[in-house]
Amino acid sequence: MGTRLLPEETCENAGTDMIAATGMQVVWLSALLLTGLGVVFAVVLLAASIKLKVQEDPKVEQIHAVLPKVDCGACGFAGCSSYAKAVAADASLIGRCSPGGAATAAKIAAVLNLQISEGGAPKRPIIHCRACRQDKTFYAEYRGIEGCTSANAQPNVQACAFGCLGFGGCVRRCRFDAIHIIDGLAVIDYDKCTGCGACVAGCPRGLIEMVPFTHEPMLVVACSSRENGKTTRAMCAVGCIGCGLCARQSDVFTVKDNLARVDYARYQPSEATETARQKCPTKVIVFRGKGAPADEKVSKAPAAAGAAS
Amino acid sequence: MADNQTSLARTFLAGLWQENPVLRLILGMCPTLAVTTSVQAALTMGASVIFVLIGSNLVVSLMRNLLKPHLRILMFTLTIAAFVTVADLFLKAYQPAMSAKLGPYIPLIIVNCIIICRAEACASKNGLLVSLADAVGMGLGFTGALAVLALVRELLATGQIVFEFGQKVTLVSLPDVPLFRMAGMAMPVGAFLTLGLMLGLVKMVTGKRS
Amino acid sequence: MSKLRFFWEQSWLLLVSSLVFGVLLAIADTAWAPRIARNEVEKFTRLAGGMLPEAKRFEPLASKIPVDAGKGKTVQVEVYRAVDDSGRRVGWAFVCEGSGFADKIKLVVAADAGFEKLAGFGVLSSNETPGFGDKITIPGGFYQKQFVGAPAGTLTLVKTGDAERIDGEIVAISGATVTSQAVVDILNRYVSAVRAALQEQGLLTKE
Amino acid sequence: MDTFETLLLGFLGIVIVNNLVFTKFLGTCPYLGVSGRIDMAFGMGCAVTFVLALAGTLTWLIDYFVLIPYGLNVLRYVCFILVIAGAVQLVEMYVRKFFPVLYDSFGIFLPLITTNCAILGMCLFINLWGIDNLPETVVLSVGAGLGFTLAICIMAGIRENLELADVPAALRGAPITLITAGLLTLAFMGFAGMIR
Repeated sequence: MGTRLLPEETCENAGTDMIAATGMQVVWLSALLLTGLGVVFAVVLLAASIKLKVQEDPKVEQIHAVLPKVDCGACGFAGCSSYAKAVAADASLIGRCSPGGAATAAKIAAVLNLQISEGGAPKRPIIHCRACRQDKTFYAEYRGIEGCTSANAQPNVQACAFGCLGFGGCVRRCRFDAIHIIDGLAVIDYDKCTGCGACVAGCPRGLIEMVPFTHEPMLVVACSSRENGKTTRAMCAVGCIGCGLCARQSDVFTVKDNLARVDYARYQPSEATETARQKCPTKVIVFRGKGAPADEKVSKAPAAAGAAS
Repeated sequence: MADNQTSLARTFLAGLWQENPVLRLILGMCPTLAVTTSVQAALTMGASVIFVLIGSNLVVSLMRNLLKPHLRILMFTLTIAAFVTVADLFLKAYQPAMSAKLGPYIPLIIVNCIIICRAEACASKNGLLVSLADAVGMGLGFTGALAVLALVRELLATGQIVFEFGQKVTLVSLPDVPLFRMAGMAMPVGAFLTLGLMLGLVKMVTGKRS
Repeated sequence: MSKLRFFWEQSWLLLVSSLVFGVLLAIADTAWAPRIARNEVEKFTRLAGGMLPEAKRFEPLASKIPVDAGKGKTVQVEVYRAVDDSGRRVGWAFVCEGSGFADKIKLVVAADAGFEKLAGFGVLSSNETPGFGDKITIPGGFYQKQFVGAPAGTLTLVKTGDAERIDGEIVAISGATVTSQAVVDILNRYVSAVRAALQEQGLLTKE
Repeated sequence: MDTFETLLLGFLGIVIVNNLVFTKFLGTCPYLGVSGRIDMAFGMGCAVTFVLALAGTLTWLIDYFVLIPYGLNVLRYVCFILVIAGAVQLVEMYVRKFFPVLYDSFGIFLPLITTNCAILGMCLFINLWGIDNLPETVVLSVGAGLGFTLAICIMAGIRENLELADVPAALRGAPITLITAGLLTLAFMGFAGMIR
């Protein structure tokens, strides 16, 4: 809007030749300064990286190598190195790296799994219960808070005081969508499971156990009922009645408080374990893991006439 | 990520929504809050971030095999700083009004978590094409998020969207009613609240269980 | 020699790239420096020109004028003589700066030929509270109009009064007294100091 | 003598009045990420204060004695970030090697600081405000660090109580932190304009 108050040419040529004189000088000087700084830092950092080397636990270093090393703090830890140390100690923190996303989580799991059992088999969760809604007997219909912890606080929500309540406490903790409630029972999808172990703490009844998967699939006693045979039969069609048949077949099984358990340290699939599985009256010994055959169905009628609704 | 066609499209689209830097990865908060008082400022910031992101991703992916561990971070910051200086000079030369308005937030792109994050997570591991797709995707995602936030804040604060190319161009002008004259929206308070609610909205839409 | 070799192998990338970037940036800087300088000057002349319509050219004075800017700092102020086509002096203009409510405020101040009356001020840069403090930036707005023709002596800020009456009293913007006071303080500090210096150098004599 | 008074006013001004996090939006990325627990937040605050003091002084020295006299303003950003990244990496290695205990308490935050906007932001503001003497630079840098620590510790305290609150599902995590930060900014606006 105002007239051109500063005639273009006077300012222009006065300006440019003044700049040009120092133009070459600026280029020369800035190149010198930057390279100088670069040399200083290169020397100092190189010397420092050699002299100040601190040996780090190899496991943490492998995890650190996999992380995006951006130290953005999104995982709640102060930078990737402290997150690596934390994840190495507590595997349930695997999914926390948001910039890295699922790819990084899977890589950490791979590194961790090799490490947890000292290079042995990767650890995977198994659930010590296989009773679906129609296998269980209920004394009343539970209309309380839809959560395992709250349901577990109420007595007699279902006949069996040990079995899976099916309200998804474990589902809520799993970051990899690898565990679902199907027909009132928690079932693990072993293709998605990274073995991070977050679900273990999700189950108020402690039904989930991390087990080294030396073979694929593994034999599991899918029950936690310590009641004697008669009561268990009344409460659940597929419970372990503590008959001890499996223990007699193979020493991999041991029975304590009317409940059979697999000793995973000495677990070795053999003829004996196979016959033990077939002999089990309530088919509670089942295969779990990738490619595990479906559990065998058992007729619904529990032996004793329980007050099943 | 393999270097085939689908992964290019996937990286590009990931940047736009699944891994949108502002809405999903929650990175780059400083410029998002500071610059979104006006849509034009947000778009200028977005454009300069795209320019720097493309430049640095290309250079980083070019030299990814030559990187030595102890100079890694230094090399990234050096490249990004160089591109940011070029962007800053360009803005000062051709858009002085915008450069004055954005002030110190242009050089702050150097420490913007998005750029170093993409340089480290993506560019230093993949080829040129993937890095380019990723840079453009992330840049557009960032600009989009910034533009939406700036739209909301400018409308609520001044009731109109004003673009200045030499003379003022008012795109939208809402009635002078208290709802559209909330001075708070232009202040830091508005920035934090609007962004917080926006992230909440995104989380509700995607139904993400965190 | 092996140490040097090892050093070069390890960090040649950093050295080469810092050299390359240094040169590149410097070239970009020298290429665009004139444009940037012109933008700066253009902004000054557009504001100053607005206040002194008949001024055609602004010539910087030979020497800068030191002004005590408070907090024990003295600032060198570049004063421009506004001259019309015939070379006759029609006014003065200079840039001054001070701290406002939230951050620094940079102003362009213009005065008439004899430096008796102010010709107003323009805001080069400020980020006062939006909606309140930033009302000082509106050219020809309620606040800026009060300075056009105001005496070049000390100004006082009043909460209420007649804004139309042009005198030493400036009515504050409601809700932004701190910013209005900041502008008045900046002007008081710089205007009297510059006028005294100009008088001393005998540049205010009638032409 | 008035330089002490300016230093004191400058210090209080940077810690409370124009606090980096609330008025200038600097350092919001770690502010949201690391303010989960008070001890982590305090450790982060100490590390930021330490590095800010170091970086603020170093960058001011380079700026005042090399960049401005030789007119190399174009290199300002590159030199600043090089110095900051180099200094942080060096300090981290040094602390990790010789003070392992200290390293566990606040050293682990050091790598996080290179990408922290507060550090570079403060160095640029020192240049923008045209601070021309060393004492004021050091005081302002340390003040900025303490301001950051103050902000992040307050936020950490609030977020710890927030864990027990019934936050709607969509707002959990970053959104509720941002909204809390917004309210905190409102509170800190009370100080605005107190010290100029």
